[in-house]
Amino acid sequence: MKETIAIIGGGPAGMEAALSLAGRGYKVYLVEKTDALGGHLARWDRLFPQQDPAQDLLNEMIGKVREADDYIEVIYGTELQYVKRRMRGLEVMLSNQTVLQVDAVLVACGFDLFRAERKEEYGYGIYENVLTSADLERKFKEKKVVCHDGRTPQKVAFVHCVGSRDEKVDHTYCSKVCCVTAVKQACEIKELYPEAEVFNLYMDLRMFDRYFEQMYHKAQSHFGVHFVRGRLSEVSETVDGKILIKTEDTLLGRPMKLTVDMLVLMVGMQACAATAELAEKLDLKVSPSDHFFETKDLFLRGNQAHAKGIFLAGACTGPKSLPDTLQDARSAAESIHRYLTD
Amino acid sequence: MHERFANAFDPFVIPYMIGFVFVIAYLVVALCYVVKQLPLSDKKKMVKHLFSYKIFITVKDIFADCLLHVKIWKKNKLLGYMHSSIAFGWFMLIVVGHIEIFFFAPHRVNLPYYPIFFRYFMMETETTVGGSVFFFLMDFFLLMVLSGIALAMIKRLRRRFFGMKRTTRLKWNDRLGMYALWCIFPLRFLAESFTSHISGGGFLTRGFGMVFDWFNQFINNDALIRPTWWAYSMALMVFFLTLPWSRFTHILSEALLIYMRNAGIRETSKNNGYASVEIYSCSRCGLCLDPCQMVSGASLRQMASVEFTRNIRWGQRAQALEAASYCLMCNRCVQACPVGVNSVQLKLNLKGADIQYRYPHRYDYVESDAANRPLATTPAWANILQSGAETAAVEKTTGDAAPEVVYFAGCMSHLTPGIERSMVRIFKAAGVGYTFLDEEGGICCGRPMMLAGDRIGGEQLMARNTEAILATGARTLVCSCPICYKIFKDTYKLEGVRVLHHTEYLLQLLEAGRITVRKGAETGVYHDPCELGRHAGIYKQPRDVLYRVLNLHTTPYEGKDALCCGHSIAAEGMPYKKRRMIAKDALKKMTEKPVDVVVTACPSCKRAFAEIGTVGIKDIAEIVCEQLVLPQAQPQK
Amino acid sequence: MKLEGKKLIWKDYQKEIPDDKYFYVRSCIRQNMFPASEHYFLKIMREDLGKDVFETEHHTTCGGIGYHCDVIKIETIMAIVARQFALMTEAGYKNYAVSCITSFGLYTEIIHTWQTFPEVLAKTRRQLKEATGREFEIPEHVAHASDIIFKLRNEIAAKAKYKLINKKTGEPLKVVEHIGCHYAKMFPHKGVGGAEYPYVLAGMIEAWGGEIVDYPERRHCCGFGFRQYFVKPNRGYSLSNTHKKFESMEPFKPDMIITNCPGCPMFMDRWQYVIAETEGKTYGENHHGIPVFTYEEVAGLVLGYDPWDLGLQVHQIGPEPVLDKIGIPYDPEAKYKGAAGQDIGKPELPENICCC
Amino acid sequence: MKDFGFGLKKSGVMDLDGIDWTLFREIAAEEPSFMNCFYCGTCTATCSAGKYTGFNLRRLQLLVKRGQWEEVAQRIPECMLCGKCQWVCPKGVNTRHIVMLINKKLHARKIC
Amino acid sequence: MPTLYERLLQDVRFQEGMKVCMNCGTCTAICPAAEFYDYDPRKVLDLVQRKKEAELEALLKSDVIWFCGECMSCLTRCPRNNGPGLVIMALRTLSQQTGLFVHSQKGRQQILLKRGIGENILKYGYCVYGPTVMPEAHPELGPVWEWEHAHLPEVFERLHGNLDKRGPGALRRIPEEDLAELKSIFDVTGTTELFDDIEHYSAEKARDMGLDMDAYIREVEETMSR
Repeated sequence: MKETIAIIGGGPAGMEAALSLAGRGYKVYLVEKTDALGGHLARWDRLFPQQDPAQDLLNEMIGKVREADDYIEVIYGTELQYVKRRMRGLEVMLSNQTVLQVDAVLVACGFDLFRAERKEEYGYGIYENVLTSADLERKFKEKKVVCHDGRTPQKVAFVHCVGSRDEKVDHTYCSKVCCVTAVKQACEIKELYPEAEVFNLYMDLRMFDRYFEQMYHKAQSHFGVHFVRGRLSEVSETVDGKILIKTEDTLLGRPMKLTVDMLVLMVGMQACAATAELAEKLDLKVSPSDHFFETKDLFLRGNQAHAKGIFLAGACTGPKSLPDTLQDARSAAESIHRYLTD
Repeated sequence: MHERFANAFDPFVIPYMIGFVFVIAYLVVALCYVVKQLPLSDKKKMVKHLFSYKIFITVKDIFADCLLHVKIWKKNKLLGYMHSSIAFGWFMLIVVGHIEIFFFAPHRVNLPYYPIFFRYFMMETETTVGGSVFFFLMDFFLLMVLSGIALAMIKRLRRRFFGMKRTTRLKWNDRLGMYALWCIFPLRFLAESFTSHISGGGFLTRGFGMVFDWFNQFINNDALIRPTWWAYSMALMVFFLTLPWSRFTHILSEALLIYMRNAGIRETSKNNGYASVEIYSCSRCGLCLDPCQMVSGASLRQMASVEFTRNIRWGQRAQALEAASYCLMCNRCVQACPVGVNSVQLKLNLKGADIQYRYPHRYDYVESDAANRPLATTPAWANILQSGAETAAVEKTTGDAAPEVVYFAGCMSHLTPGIERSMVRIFKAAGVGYTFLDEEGGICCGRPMMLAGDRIGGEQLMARNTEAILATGARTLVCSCPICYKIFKDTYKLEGVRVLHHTEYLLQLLEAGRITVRKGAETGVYHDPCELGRHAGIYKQPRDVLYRVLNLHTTPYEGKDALCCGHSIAAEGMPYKKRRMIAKDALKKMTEKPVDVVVTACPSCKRAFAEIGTVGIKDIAEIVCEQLVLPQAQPQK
Repeated sequence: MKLEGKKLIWKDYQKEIPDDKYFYVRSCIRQNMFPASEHYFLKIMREDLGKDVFETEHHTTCGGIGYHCDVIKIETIMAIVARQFALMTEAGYKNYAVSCITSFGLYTEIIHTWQTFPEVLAKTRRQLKEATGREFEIPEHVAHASDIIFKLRNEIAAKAKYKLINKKTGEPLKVVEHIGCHYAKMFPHKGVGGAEYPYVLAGMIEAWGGEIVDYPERRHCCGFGFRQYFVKPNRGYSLSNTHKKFESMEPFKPDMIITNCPGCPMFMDRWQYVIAETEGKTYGENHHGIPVFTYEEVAGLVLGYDPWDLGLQVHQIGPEPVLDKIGIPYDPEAKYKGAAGQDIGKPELPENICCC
Repeated sequence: MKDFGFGLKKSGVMDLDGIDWTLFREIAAEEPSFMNCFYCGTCTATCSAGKYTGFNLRRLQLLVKRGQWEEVAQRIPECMLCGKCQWVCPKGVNTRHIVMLINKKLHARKIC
Repeated sequence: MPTLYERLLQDVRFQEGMKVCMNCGTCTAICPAAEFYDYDPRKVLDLVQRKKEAELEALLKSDVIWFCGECMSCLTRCPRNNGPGLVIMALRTLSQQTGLFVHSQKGRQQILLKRGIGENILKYGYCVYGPTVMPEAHPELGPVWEWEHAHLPEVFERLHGNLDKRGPGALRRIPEEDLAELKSIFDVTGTTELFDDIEHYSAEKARDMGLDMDAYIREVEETMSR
């Protein structure tokens, strides 16, 4: 057996990195704090841009991890306690008192979804028909997309940039995936309820990746989704439990109000709760501007942490789409391989 | 020859007579209907024409076009033969049949069915020379018609045999008429053959009749005679009864169309009177299909003119409107039409009738001080933005002396600044005093509005431009956009102002020696813009210019056969993807033999082809400008 | 609606409010329009709750209305505010109680500016010294008077004679709260419960037995708009904004409105009258309006003070329907009498709205 | 009713709840490219009429989609149908046809 | 001579209120003025951040800056921590100092506010002073105010006020020495100068319009706003 690596986080990044390293013959401990692999992916229904079922991807990945059990050992329900530097490599102590002697640590702890309650004026947690994108995804998964009182939604609005690009919540960055997710979910609502009027409230549509712009085009021309350029300013509840929203249609320069049956907040990504703690334990740097981990640089050392032997992959270094996360994980594996073979 | 029956009647003539009376009645009603719709002046022309010597020309034209189908012959010999064999053959059967009556049964001349069923009612008692001649003639023309019918059947099955890529698709009414037509003459042939042992007959009928006689000796049964005559009569009836609703109406209306056209009647802005005769004159021959680039380049078969006339005839207004909104109005179909149906005008008229928005156009903003008006969004904001807009005010160079030329680049040319810049450089090189009327953006010439069917709006714009052009005092108007050129030349009333497209003007400058050019090494082909070529007849001048500046090659798609770039301003309803397909297809055809550059003379064509990006595209002005020999450069030579 | 969600948010906006020893400053508009409210604030604080609230005749307007009408410079307003603080410092107080919301907003804004830009504070100190010879300390706590009543709401509830409950049905009264814009919109953490779901009045209503109505335009300005009201041709703005709020609350059928701002109770009261007289529309039951109260008036009512002592007669919209619902006794004859019970005439009755 | 010298003002807020959504869908049915617009404004930038007036095709298309026909009715007659916008549109929107259809709908529904 | 933008930058309210605007429109969405006027705070910020002198001048001359009601609702919502309301206040002050306010009908109203609210402060120590709130000028205050105004001393006595008397209490007479301090503050901090500016430019405008000051005031008072 070659060298040993501990991976913190059993989401898509952690699994993909583990598979890449296992493929190169390394021994991998995959440390997952919950009882299951998959991270946020396990809670998603379909994936942009081509509506692939998330479950299929997850099953394939978990299946591969199981197949590679000679190389990958998954440790569930455990978190990292501390790390000590040894003469050669690192000693990792886990919360279940297991001690791992490893040669490198890959942090793939991912992201947390923005807590929509923090945008008080959007009324999440107060008005029943205000959901987050994750809530809606769960409804899609459960195949039960209805309002709080069981009615079929006739009007649905999606709000982009919730908890992103917002100094009031100290998230000044773009979460990258919300725009395309909003367009995806808007199309899915129209597929489900063709008669429904669907509105997307955006500031900029960041359709940056392959097939994204086509999705947007289809949402407009095929599904007839309304796109309103304006940031949601306020949400309130009408006497019959509907949601009244106020925004400016900035392309017209006119304030606008609209009552919807369901309001979906596209919650962005934020550094996961464990970031600060992990940073302290592993001697990592956190960006003061977005609170994600810093990498050595953004180009050739995009997976290297500032501490020796520690690597970073996935959305713990900033918002990433799933394809980007998987690529980043593979690139992290390559970085580790180079580090161990140099 | 003797009559077989004293009462000269058999019940099977009834179907025929029903059809015959019906057609005559229809003819009278339709004629009255058409004439009623005509303006008084046109009615007068119709009457006057009947008594003028020109009526002979009309008769000749009708003979040539309706019977001999000379125009189709010119385009396609086989197709020409097919049409003329049926039409002319049938006509001759009728003529010779009547003469025959005069010879053998003059007292039956007043029975309209008699010549049709002549062979049934008469029996040959002795063989005469006269009789044989008639037998021969009748059989000859019958054979002619039958050969035409046979070709028609083949055409339906294998159109490639006729060199046609496409032919019309028929609806049930057309099919019914067509099948009836197809049946008439074979049935007549059979009926006459079966009867020939009584009536006698020529080489065809008697010949086949003898074969039948041979069969008859075994079964000794004449039972087939009357049923075939019945069938013949029925076929005629069906054909006649369906005539007003089938494409064969054109047999009648085409003659009327020729008469009216020769009487000097033309399309008006409404689709009635003359236009309805045109619509009924469309024989759905399908000759307009192949030239139509919507069909060939963009698979928009349902938009072809032949379908349009059909839709409009059958009151399918929505489809007709859609077709009109797709049509490029390149005039290729009009040119191909053997009947001379101006479907482009019909489409324009339909658009005009549809627009009818008595919606007030508001062009007061184009009044004289327009250029100094602020950009306004909403009232309160206007004040703020005013400050920025003031600096954009236009300084008009209406100096003391009137300029020689007023240059109107046109809206589209503003999107191809290379054309404008070249023209300005050429004016300067030639020492022409000019004023650039729409340098800072002008008022639209009004043709796009006209092509959208909105005459009132177009006229308002024209009035504004007329005023502005005349105000310059220039005696020559040069425009760079053929769309503008067409309307400036044909519709504007610009007293004392010569209207030239820059192709014409460049040639004049060259011929007058005011500019000198050198011939470059580039090879090129010239693309005739529809508006400049087919619509305005400017073919020669651009070529005369281009010979001097490059190695001009030719393609089969030139002059009247030039292709459209697909981006006609008229086709407001055609999706962009389709336009692009047409442009791509046209460019591909023009550059089958590779050249360095495709030269055109229209900003729209230039942009359309430039977007395809497979070959260099230049405007004639640009290429002339590139090859200008400037005075200071000459001494070095 | 989920109240737990709001409670979660309220937790984030806890404001430290001292419960005693205040230096009190009055509001221009309230002195004119609701003099009894300010009187009862002091009376309830001093007599019912036994607190020390000091007032001096030497304090003046803060100039806030002039400032928001843009005719007073920011340097001036800072100096006037500094002068008020100097009076407080001189009187030996550190807690500052403000009657007016515009003032309260100004005080928080100015203190914030002084903290952000120390050079501005220095300049103000210099200018105040030059102009008046006074020196000042920034108060340790600035509380709006409604903050203090909020803080003491349960003590008031304990002494209450009446509850905000419909005597007949036993249902809590439906109360619309209206918070002055400058209370928390500029500095959400300076207001109890924040800017989006302020708790300051909701807490009082809750404690006194009523039920808060959350209607779509709840957070919006009454439409005062300073220059938009004071200049007559602009008043349509003011009227229209109040109209919008009433149209929005109408389907919720509120029994009364409680406010903590000087102008809002006046506008929400008077614009109902104007809407009735111009549009013929009334928002209460039986052609009545919806009565609008200050928080002191509501506190006084639950504590059992006489409605006419509390000054409810100077509202254009008659308070009687609410008094009847709660079961507070009142003498209709005494409504417009003078202090000694003498007749001083009475206002005419409007045409389209029932005001008694 | 009494005159106070001032009165209620008309709200400028677009209330999308009272919108007849069928109207713009009709246009979209006749000219599908209507739905392609992503409001980049190239049409407005090049517009011949926009040089002299507030005519703004991007805005008008959006107003139609928001059901705000009043302003549309006021502005649409200023278009000269010259077609420059159609040339510069990156989404292949048949702008001239849309202007014509808007006119037609305005007329048909008597919103003028 | 500093540019208009440089002068704006000196105002702390501008520094607080104008960071970088991303044109999201949250301010306009809930702006009471945007609903009832042809007004859009987003556009104001966007225009100001372009820093074009000519546009700024036009803005200061226009009605646009006078529509805001200074409710400051915009501050709560801005995701970039801007304060359009604060920017407006800075613009208004500058418009008055430069005399550009008299170019707009709404701006000209400042003379009324200066003579009313502004002078009240110096005269009475209150922004608003009941006895001067005439029912004819304020019909909306209704019959109750008419009655109240006609019987102010009695009503104030009934409502525990202290109208025009010494000592603390509602609408007391503020001692002369305190009013003198206010005047001194006005002098030292520049509001006296601002008052003079407003009077001066208004008088100039009145001359331009060929009106005497009383007629000018009437004209300003009576012109209905858009």
